[in-house]
Amino acid sequence: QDEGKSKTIVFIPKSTDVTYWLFLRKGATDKASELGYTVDYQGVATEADVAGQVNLVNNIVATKPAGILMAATDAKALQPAVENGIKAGIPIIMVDSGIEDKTIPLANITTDNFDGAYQAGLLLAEMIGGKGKVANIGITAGSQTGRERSDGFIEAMKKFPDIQVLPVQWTDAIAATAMNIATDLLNANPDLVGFYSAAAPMGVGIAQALKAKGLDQKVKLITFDPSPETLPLFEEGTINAIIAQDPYQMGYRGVEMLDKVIKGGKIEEGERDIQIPVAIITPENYDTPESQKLLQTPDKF
Amino acid sequence: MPELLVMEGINKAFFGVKVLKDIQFRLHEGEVHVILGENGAGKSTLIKILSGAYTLDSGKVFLEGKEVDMASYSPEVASRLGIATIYQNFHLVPHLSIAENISLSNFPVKKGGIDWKSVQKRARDVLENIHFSVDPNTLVKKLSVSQQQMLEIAIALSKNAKIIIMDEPTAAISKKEVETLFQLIADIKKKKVGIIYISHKLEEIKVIGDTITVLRDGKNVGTMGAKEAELNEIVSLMIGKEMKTLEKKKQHLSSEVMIELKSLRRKGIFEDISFQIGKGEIVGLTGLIGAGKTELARAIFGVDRLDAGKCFFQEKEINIKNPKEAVQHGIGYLPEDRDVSGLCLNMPVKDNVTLVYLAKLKERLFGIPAEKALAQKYINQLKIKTTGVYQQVKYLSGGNKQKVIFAKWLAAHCQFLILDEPTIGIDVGAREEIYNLIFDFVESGEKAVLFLSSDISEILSVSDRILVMSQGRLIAELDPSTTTKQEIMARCLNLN
Amino acid sequence: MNQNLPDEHRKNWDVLSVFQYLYQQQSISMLFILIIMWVILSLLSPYFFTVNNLFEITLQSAVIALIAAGESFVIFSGGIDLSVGSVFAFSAIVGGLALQFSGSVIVSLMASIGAGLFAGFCNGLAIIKLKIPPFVATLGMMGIARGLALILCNGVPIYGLPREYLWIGQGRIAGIVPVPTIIVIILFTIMYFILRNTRFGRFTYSIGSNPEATRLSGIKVSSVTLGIFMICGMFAAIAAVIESARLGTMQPASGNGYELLAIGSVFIGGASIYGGEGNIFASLIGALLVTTIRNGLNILGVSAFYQYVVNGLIIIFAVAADQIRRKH
Amino acid sequence: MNQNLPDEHRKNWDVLSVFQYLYQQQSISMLFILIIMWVILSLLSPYFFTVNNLFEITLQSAVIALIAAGESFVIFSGGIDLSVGSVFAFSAIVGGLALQFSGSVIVSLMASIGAGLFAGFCNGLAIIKLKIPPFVATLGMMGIARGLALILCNGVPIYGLPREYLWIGQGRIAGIVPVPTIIVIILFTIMYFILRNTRFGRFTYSIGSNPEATRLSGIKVSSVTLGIFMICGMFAAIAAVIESARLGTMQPASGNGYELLAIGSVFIGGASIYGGEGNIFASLIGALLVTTIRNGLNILGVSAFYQYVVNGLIIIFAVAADQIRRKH
Ligand SMILES: Nc1ncnc2c1ncn2[C@@H]1O[C@H](COP(=O)(O)OP(=O)(O)OP(=O)(O)O)[C@@H](O)[C@H]1O
Ligand SMILES: Nc1ncnc2c1ncn2[C@@H]1O[C@H](COP(=O)(O)OP(=O)(O)OP(=O)(O)O)[C@@H](O)[C@H]1O
Ligand SMILES: [Mg+2]
Ligand SMILES: [Mg+2]
Repeated sequence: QDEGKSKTIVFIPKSTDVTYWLFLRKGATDKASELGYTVDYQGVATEADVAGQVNLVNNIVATKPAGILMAATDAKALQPAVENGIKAGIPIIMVDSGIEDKTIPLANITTDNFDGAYQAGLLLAEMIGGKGKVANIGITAGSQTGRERSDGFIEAMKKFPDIQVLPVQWTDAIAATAMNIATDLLNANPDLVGFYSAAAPMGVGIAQALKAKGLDQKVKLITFDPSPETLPLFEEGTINAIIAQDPYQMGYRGVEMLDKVIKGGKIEEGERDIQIPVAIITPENYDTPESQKLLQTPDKF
Repeated sequence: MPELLVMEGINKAFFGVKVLKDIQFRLHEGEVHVILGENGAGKSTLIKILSGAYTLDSGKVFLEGKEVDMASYSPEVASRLGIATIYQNFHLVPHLSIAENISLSNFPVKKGGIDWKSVQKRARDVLENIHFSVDPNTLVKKLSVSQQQMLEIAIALSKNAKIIIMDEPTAAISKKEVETLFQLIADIKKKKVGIIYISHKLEEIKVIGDTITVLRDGKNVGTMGAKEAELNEIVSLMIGKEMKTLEKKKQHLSSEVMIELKSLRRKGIFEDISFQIGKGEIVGLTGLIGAGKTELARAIFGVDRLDAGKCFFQEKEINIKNPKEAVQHGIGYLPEDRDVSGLCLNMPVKDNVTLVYLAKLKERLFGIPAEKALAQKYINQLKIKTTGVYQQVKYLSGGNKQKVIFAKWLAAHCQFLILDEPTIGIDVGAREEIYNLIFDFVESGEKAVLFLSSDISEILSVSDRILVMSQGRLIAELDPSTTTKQEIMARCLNLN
Repeated sequence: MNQNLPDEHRKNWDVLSVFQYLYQQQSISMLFILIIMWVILSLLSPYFFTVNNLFEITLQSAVIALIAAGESFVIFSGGIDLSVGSVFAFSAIVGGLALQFSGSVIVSLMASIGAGLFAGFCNGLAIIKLKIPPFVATLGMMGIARGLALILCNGVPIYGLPREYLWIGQGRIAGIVPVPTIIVIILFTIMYFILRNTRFGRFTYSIGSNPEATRLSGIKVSSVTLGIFMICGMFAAIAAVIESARLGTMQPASGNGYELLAIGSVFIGGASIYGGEGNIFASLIGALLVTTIRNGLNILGVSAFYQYVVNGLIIIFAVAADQIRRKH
Repeated sequence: MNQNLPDEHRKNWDVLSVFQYLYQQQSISMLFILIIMWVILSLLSPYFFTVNNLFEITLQSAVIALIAAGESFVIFSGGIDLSVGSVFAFSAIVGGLALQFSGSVIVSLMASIGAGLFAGFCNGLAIIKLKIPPFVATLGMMGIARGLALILCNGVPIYGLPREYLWIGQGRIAGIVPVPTIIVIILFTIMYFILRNTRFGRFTYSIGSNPEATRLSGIKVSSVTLGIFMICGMFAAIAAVIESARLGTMQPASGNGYELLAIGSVFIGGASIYGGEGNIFASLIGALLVTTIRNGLNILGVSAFYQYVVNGLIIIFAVAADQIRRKH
């Protein structure tokens, strides 16, 4: 009876324009090939395309895949689509970002963007000695990740009355835009001492802006998400810390759990909601195997 | 006769250049008031002020004694006041049908939308009125220039206007249609309608004109009764000097053949066309609207595909697939619809004049000074009225635009020119000059011209040989020294 | 060709001429291509040709189709409106705020549509009064409306729509036909009628074909232009209502890139960039085509990166196929 | 009027006619507006009018300016190219892979430019052979090139560029003038010359003005069109090289939305959507204007949401001011 059943697991990232999701996909494909599944990678072009993701989920559900692993672009807007999928008998597990009602999907393996940003804020404050001007470079205006990663940072900064946070600037996760904005902010605020970047492409852009102005060793820069091209910048000290989630792990464990359900098993209550904490990579812990595992690009995606 | 219209002290300038200077103009009920003047004299500008297309700089306009508020004047107001206009370069909407163009400014509506039945009926009536037989559902963009001219006339006549402005209404139509138009003008005069009539065909003026006003360089240089006026006098008023009459130069007809066409055919358009043109020869080709002259020319030039036939050029068989090949062989084609296929309207006069020249140029680079000198030469030679080589063509008067296309092909050094209605809208003086240029062109005996025209007197005075086309076939070959206008006309109508 | 014109052949309804007439209709030819695509997709996947999925396609295309309807007016009149995506977000947010303040769905709908009309009005005004080319005017509005959307809601999506509002996007008539599909059918029929049978509609084409001739015919080109851009803004707003109702939220970042999809749909439907021609149903089919490609590629499991490529290729070849028909 | 033209008044170089000539030049008039904007910004912020910041503006505008240079050819010829943003990413990635394989900067540059030319060639081919309107053909290519960029590098940015490559984007001549600024100046001068003094340039304008008249003048419109789109692709590639060198990485997601910025620059510079006119330096000034607004708003510390609005308003009013000049 298993013969006719699909062996395809579909992984739906928030968008296809950010490298981050490829780590997740890699985790998923690695586990899937162990277990004899194939992973389809399907996503919308940008995170702001919430409606596009809803359509996509509906379309995928119609093809009755063995299971779906997905990251929701919007916690509320995606809920009906996920609910429909579950009703149609498709096992769905949320990774990275879930939906409002955590009981609908079979499991949630997520990270807390807000908390990651909060941690980044605390660290940056510490690096600059609790005072001075810092810039907040965000992803996309109005997107959920964009909001959480910016709000968490601002929340942390509220604890430091001597720190002035410049208004958030959005970049649509384009490195060049971030570079231009960072340069302009540095020109207009010679007293700027720190940058927070909410995603890897902006980290690269800001780092280049700092290098071009010769400020790379003076101004502190913390970026969310590792990406291969950020590592050299980290090693040379332009990027001072990287907030790393563990996307590989999320993908890996997601498929593991899906397999369990597909094979008729059940997910234990305690396993339903897994929060994978963010890791903060600094020069001190950079060389540890744990950090390297989070940072290194898999040889082959 | 009571005065319908008085225009007083009209001034108009474009980009600081005065085009109309203190013009006085009057029109009476039932009068055909002809405006004459050289190309660029300001005729069209004057009537466009009256039609609302342009706003005037200063001056007053009275309609039936009442002053018109020119500050809020527009084409809409003009048509409400009963002024209808036939524009020189037409104002038709290409993507709409003939019927819709006719009803555009006042669509009949019934509950729920446009009443298409009355649109159709009105169109049929209006077309019937001027004996123009064409399917009212045809899109205007499919019409030839002459058909568009007929439609433009039909629309203006359909408006029950008090004043009808006609800016060169007969420029593109043949004698048969002209006669219909004159008949209609005679009819509407009786209804006390006033007509402003602009034309470069002086022989028409005696036939229908009542009063003549001559413009020169934007000034009114004289108003007189049409019946008493002497043609010579009018012409010298227009151009400011005496005009020499045309003397046809002796040509060196050579025995060599320039081009020979054998059994050309384009399905449904023309059939079995064979003739040859010798070096040094000017062959005239005439026929009624839709006879197929333009289509034939386009096919020879490689614009449209031929279905059958052979073409020998300078003794060698050639098979022209596109205009580029034709131009490379030394063939030129001056199209009849100047705005659509002749000119790059938003480019300067210079660039238009040198376009074909550049196309034939072997070098990739060119120097602006040489190019400018070339353009300037033709501007002078053809007396193109422009503020300079860099003026955009769209700002030229109708006749001057035509001269620019002519200059373009003269500048290109072709061996064989096909001229399709080259004198549309060109003033008397300039017309003689253009004929002279054509004679000069063939004078050496090395070049030849195929001259397409529906103006029979022109055909008679220019051609060495006359071909007549009717319904896509060549039906006669006539010798201009022995034939008459009447005979040509009869041949065109295919009466023999 | 001649698509925007009333039936020329009404008298002789013999089979051949009916077929010929259909063949000449832009919308029918694209429909053929659409159907061929459906057949191919059905052969490739058993999940494609199900009642459910076909309705899903109409549902998914509804938003772009509605924006394309408004954009059609603009394009037929020779203009372009790049601001629709932002106006979409702006009117969604305005409607959302109105809902929060008044609690009334009707007020919210009116506020959304009012916002769309207003944005269109401003576009039109910039074009006719400041004499700015439509491309630039609406490029400016693209920024302005997006900014206003974000400012109004402070970048935070609006949630908590009442059941009646959701019905607009999620309801099904007779339990099967989605409400947005019905809305699309009704509005397109009305707009088709307006384009064909009203002065406003004929002037829209006429302005696109030759604005100067239209003006000289005594038609107030500027008022018509204003109306056209207002219609375009209104349709962006209607589309925004439907998407908000489908998602259950109003998103200030939504609609980004919809302008390209909508304009693309109109051009894929065969309208000319120079204006004067085009059939609004062809724009609908353009939108369906774009959606079908997406849906089909999803269902076939084509992976994300390859989808971009295949999507682009299909658009090109669908339009190329249509060009071949036009040659005849 | 008459902006794309060389000096009419070369003989009488009196002050008045020089002034009049300058006044008539599209590029000069937008330059005025740009300078006024600079003056205002200098008054508002002490950080604006510094040598450093002015060079920063030229540096930031370089990428968009170069794309706009290629886009200018297309728009002057009456077309449009929506694919430049994707072709940008595609040629960056191709260059990056070439660099990885060969280790040679020269090979990488040639590969990038080759990729741009190839994409432009495909655009041109679809337009002249399949007779697809430029909007649709390049919309298709927009998807195809983006997909290829992602597929080629598997979605992973390429990094680790050698020092010589970085110099193209980060180097400074005499320690102060950025290399990209120099590249922009040189290439724009060459392109200006080509548009003015070569047959190819002249035909570009004449096709834009009236393709039918151009064809009937014996010009192979299709070959010229092909060349135009290849130039456009090439410039997208050059821009991509510069951005890659500035960032030290090639990003497959880059260039998204650049098409609108570049096309916007050309239209803000005053080109007509109907083609046939336009000055390539005006496009450069358009790009500078767009960048200046961004830079100025950043320096003034205007918050993000308001930037969208102010940005849109300034574009509209800058172009409106230019229209007033044109009326005379
Ligand atoms: N829109 C315009 N902008 C600038 N100049 C114009 C414009 N319209 C006409 N002119 C100029 O005004 C002058 C008069 O032109 P007009 O069209 O009135 O001449 P016309 O007497 O009708 O000539 P033709 O017999 O050639 O039609 C010409 O020099 C022309 O270049
Ligand atoms: N036999 C025909 N059948 C159908 N259409 C025809 C036929 N002959 C001519 N036409 C159409 O009539 C129009 C006029 O043809 P063409 O331009 O060749 O005529 P012409 O002799 O140059 O006359 P004119 O230019 O004065 O109208 C064209 O649009 C052509 O398509
Ligand atoms: Mg005139
Ligand atoms: Mg003809």
